[in-house]
Amino acid sequence: MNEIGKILLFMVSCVLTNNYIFSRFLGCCPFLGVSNKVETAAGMGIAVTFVMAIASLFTKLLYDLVLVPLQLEYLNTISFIIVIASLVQLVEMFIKKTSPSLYRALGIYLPLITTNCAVLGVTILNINSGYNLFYSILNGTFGALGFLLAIVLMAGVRERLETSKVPQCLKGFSGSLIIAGLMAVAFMGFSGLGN
Amino acid sequence: MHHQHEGKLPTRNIPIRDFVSDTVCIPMGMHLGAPSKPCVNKGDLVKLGQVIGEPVGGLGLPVHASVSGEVVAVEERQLLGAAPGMCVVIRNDFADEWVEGIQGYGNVETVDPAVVIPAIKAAGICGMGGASFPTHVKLSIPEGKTCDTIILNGAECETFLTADFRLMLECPGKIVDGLRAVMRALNVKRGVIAIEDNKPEAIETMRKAASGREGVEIAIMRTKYPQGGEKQLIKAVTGREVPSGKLPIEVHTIVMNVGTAAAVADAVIDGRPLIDRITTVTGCVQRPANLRLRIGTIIGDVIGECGGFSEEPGKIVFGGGMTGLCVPDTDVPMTKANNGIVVYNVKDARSVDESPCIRCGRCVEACPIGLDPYRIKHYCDKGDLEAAKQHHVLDCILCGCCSYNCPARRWLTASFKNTKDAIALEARRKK
Amino acid sequence: MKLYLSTAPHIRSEADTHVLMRDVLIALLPTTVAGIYYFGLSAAMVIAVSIVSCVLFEYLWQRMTKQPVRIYDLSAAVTGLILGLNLPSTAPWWMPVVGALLAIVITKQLFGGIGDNFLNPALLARAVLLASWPARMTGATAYALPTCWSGADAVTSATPLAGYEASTLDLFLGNIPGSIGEVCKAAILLGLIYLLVRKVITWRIPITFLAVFALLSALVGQNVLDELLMGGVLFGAVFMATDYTTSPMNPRGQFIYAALCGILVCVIRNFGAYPEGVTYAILIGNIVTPLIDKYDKPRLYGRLKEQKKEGTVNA
Amino acid sequence: MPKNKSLSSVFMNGIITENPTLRLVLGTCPTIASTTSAVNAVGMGAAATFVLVGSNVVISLLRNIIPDKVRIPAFIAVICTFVTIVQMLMQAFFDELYQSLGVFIPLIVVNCIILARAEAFASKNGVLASAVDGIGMGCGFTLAITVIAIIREIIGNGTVFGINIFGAGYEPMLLMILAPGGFLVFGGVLAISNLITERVKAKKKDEKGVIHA
Repeated sequence: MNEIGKILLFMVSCVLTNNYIFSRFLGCCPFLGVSNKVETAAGMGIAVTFVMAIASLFTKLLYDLVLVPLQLEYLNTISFIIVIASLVQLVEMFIKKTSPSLYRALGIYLPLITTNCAVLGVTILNINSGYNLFYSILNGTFGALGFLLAIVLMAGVRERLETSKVPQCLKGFSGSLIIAGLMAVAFMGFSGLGN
Repeated sequence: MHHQHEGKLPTRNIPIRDFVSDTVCIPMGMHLGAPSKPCVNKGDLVKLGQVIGEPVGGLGLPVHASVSGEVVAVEERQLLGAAPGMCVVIRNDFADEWVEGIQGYGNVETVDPAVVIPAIKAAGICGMGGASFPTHVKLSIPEGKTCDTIILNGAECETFLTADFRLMLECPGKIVDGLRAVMRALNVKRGVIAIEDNKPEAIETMRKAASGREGVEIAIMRTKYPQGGEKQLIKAVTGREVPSGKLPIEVHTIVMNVGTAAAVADAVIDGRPLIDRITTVTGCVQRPANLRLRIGTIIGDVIGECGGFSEEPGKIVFGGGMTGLCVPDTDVPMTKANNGIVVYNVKDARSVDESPCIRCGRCVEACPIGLDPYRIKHYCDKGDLEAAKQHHVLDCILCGCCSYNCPARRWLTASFKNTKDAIALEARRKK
Repeated sequence: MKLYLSTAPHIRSEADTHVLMRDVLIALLPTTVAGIYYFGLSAAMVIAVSIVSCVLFEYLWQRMTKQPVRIYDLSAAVTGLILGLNLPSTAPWWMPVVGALLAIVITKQLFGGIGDNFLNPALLARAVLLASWPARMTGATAYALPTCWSGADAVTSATPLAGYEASTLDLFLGNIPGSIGEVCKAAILLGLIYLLVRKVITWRIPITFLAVFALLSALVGQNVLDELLMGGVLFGAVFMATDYTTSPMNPRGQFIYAALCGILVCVIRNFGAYPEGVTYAILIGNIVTPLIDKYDKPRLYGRLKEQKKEGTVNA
Repeated sequence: MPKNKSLSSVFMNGIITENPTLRLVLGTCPTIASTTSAVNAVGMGAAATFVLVGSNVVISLLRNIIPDKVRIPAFIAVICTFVTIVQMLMQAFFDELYQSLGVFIPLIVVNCIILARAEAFASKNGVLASAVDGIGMGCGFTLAITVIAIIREIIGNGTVFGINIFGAGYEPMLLMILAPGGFLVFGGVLAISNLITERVKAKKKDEKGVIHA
């Protein structure tokens, strides 16, 4: 298969087949916590996409250009988390300056992203899977788009279920987890796509 | 709408006949607006067409004696609404002697246009299709608005009713005369009589009556409830849509019922006030009929005239199956706007229990306005007026299509009506 | 004389939930008969166990949670029948029972019962069974060859999608291995006609689904007729994608949803790991449905665009 | 948090009242990821407990030194150090377990439980109490995820800690050890724990009602 086809399949697999939520269980906390409303979920998803794409680039560069030459690979976790935390800060400041409306829309989600394990997860997975720089960025971007898709769909379902007679003990996280489980069953249909 | 539910067959081919009862009880509040003030006393002798109630306020209308005879009571009686209303009760002496001073204005094509609207007001005419809005007010075009089309509503899309249909068959000339009178009064060049295509005889008769009359045309519409709803009719005839919350005049249109037009013709040509109307009596009665009834006839008498109940009655409704109003007992009198009396048996009358919404989407498909009834119902049930408003509950025309089609038997229309009332109440309170 | 008082409307259409569900059961009858004809008593057993356990679970749950018992609306029976028809005739007795538990309790009742499930219960159950016991659901030994009561021991085979060779006529009549309900396309079409005539469903979802699927199959170079007749695409489009609760409310949304399902079936069949993708495609469609409903509103009367223009001209 | 709480109540707090998994619903990702088998769950629990205790102790020690403004980065740095230690220890001694938990060991860094305890408890309490809190929270976490893992392993694989309990006739429900099973069982356990809490609360209310009456 030619290179472009390969890249396309890789993108599809990042979004659907190896969805960060439904098959890798990364980023579950925001997925469950910030999915009451479709609009806020979309805001969160977009913010995560932003950060994950940039984080993939920077951590990969950091690893290849600093940690490996210095033989400090074991420091990847700590250095990556620092990169992510400062990136989130920078992104926040940057958006605040350049686009106040976007900042108002995304602002409240940005600090939460530091502790979104999908972000740290993707940077570590990039290293563990041996992706090159290009694939690392692809993985970050399209993995995050998969997260965006999942959280928006989840929010849609949850908004719909607001009007339904869900038993008391299933309101909140427990119900959301079961919704997520059922959605994960449906996403299993994508297995094999792009691999 | 399923054809078997149209329920028009029993009365469709029965000619209109007159029925006059011993006593009439004429309510003072038959039109939209403040009730009229009775101007006769117990014991007075009144003649046919004599004014017995004087108009009150801007939307006021006079009320006329519909029989001649002695006034036996001027008192409050139980009517359709929750609160009793003032009524004048007259014992009929069957003399049918008209009051002095009734005088026509002559041919509608030659009459002075300026006399038409005052004549309509003096005759006490209000919308006879059910809304009972004073016709002279409807015909007073507000400053800055224009009217280019008058539509006569002969759709009669409501179930069970055949009164307008029979009127079109039997008095087509009057209807056209009434239309012409109004067109001339407002200097409108186009008058359309809109009829559903399930009434070919009416279309034929009206076409004949309209031929040669200036600016009058017949529009044939697809049979589809609620085709006769004002907004739907305007859309079907002119392609225009009345903006949300606005009146038809906004799109240069006035809609009148064919019955109203006939009454206008009587008022202009003969100076005859509105004292009777045609009403379909059907359902569980021995002999369903189309009757010309004096205003104020007690419905118990009407049902007696039709041979009485054929089964134990469970519900009696003024108007058709989709929008009619329940009456509390058989002592309630006829009003100007009442186009039908439908008796349901006990089985059909029993209200059905709501079951959970199965999200089949039939309400969405049925809604002629394009609302999401299932979603609005959720907010109505929660009492969230603001959210209901945001989902356009105020645009609902209460046609009943969603409730009719709902397989879960949910009371959609009922809760929209309650919610609309609640919103109106709150708006008034805020003022 | 006591007169009832109520608000309008005073008449209701005949089609209440019970009648609609009964019509779906009737529409499924030809398919059921065909399945039993081809696969024999074991198929009948699977279907019976499935229906009984679905109704039983619904009854027990509603009793346990002190809700009014609504098994007479027949929705659980419909779920049970569709679930049974989605299983291979070789399924052991416990499979429809587990499936019924998943369908009725997990997918439907946990979210509030009829009308509140966001996934098609029978499909979710099938998807879980498929993921849990793949060999029993679709493996080479799962599908019996149609025996037509020949009495011979069931011989198992792969389905046409997984390589079984069959003529187009056999594919149409159902003389092929497969799930009980999906094999006989003639019976399914009969059911479709019944549902359309009775106005239980509209043509929008099934026809759009199949048309989009056929078009895409042609584009990727498959034999369109065979693709339509193989596997469960017809059964899914007619009986499962049209489930009221989990498909969009508005006509335009229904087109979008059905087209999405058609696309996904084609994608999964041709590019995914599973030979058949109808189950997953419709489930994904179900998941997208709330978003479609949220953003696809019917056009409101009195908000014409050209009217605005007209208004300004007049002003 | 009252300072004069007994150590045992601090310990039980983590296991029952504020069980991080079932009551606070923190750290959902490792809960789902590491409960495919009981062994994985215990491994993850132990690793998290180690980090929790370590970071709690160190942060408690440094609580008066770290300036308030940079406390979160400082906490993360401390947690990261312990995570790296655990990573190395596991790699050295339990490589198989380390491989099967994969990326979720380094991800303990962003496990909200640990940062939450650092912020809510260790930065305000003494060393001993913080250590006990860490142990309690760690045990609560381990216990909860082990319960979930046992359920998933029994249904999904027919085993507990790798020991077959149903015999050869049982056909395991594969889904339970796949991704959806994690969500479903976690959700189910959470729902049951909610149900129990509801019942207990209702009962307490009843008793109070009786006393007041």
